[in-house]
Amino acid sequence: MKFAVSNTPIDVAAVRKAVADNSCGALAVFEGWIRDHNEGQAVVRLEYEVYRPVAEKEGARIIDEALEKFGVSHALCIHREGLLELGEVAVIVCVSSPHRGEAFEACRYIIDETKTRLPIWKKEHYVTGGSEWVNCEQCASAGHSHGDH
Amino acid sequence: MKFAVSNTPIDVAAVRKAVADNSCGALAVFEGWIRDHNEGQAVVRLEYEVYRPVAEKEGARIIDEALEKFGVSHALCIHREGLLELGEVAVIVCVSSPHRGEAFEACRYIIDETKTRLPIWKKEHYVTGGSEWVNCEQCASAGHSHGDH
Amino acid sequence: MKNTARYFALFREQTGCESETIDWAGGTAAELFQLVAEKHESLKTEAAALVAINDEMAGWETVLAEGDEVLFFPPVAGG
Amino acid sequence: MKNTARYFALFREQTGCESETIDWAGGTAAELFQLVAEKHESLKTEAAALVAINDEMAGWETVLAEGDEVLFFPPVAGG
Repeated sequence: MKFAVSNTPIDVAAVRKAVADNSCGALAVFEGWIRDHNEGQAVVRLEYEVYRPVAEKEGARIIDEALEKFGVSHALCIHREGLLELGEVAVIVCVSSPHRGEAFEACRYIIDETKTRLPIWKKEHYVTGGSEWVNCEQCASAGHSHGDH
Repeated sequence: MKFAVSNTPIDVAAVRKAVADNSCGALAVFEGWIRDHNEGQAVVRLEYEVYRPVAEKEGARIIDEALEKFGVSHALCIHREGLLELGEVAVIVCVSSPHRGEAFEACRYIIDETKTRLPIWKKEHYVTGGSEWVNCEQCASAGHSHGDH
Repeated sequence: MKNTARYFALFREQTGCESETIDWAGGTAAELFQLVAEKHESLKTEAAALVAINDEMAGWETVLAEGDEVLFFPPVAGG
Repeated sequence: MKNTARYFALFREQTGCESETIDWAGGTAAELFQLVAEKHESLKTEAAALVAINDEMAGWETVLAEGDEVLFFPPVAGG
């Protein structure tokens, strides 16, 4: 398994262990956590909607690209769906390889692509009681365009 | 605590928890593992010698530089000393921050500086029974010079 | 010809609809999106929207075939 | 004047010595290293060696003071 969507809390230790290998000297990990604020608003929880049929296929593709592009040994990404509380792990990426340079680069590549290519959406629930779908960070800040319609 | 030397196994989960913060949306981690080979030789274990008085002071300085330079929220680095077996964690760096870019950069900075500035040496013990002190990786590959004598 | 349009997240809320069958003259994914945006006035075009056809990511200029299921994804925000 | 020289890792093995007091005319850390390298023939100069004085990292051109403890670090390899 290379990419998975989970509706239960992510077992960080298990994901880390899944990429362990005595021929690897380096492990790079990224975790996305539920943060208590966004653009000045106090957040109480987040809701992730995932369209699994495409997310799983495209997620596995991202991992394959990283393995090929950076020559790392193992890479794994797990993304949550459903309602998450503050401090919970929304996504984890673990990459192991003989040396550290490529582990860092592959890890960064996987999380960047995951955030912009997979059909995953988050809705923020605010302290004030309101809620809102969050825009992709590049679009919100720089008018970044993925499509052309 | 920002930097420490440990002569017992590193508790990865505890180090991760030490940088947890609800205002942070990103965690970047690097772990250095004992690898079963180096430059074509089969390795059975590694021995780390650390000169603590300087390593601890200079290690804390590296963390302070990273906090200042990249504006991350928390950063922690633990380095082992003594005899380590294959697969053991030799060093861990954990960095948390509101966003991921600076977490990755600070994590990379800390491990890079740790490997070239701290008085830490490793001796590889080989399957063949021999052992050897390992040169700094930059020096071995590119005649990189730290001093000028 | 007939195509199924499916809406996710923000688009589902804006259209008040999960899925519908569109009977139209045919064309590209972008043209189908324009058509359904005219039907659902609250559906706002988003530069960063993505489209998938029959569960595969696709380009907006892809010409649709009879029976294709077209998935309209509002701007994604994983992680 | 008198200075203490301390050797670590590879340098300790090459000199067969952890620490010794050197009575000399004085000078820089680099000059002290040259002096001890003449004394211990097996001590090989390393371009990537580091030096610390009284438990603080220092430059090789630092002029030593009476009683300074000079730590000779062979090329480091943490991580």
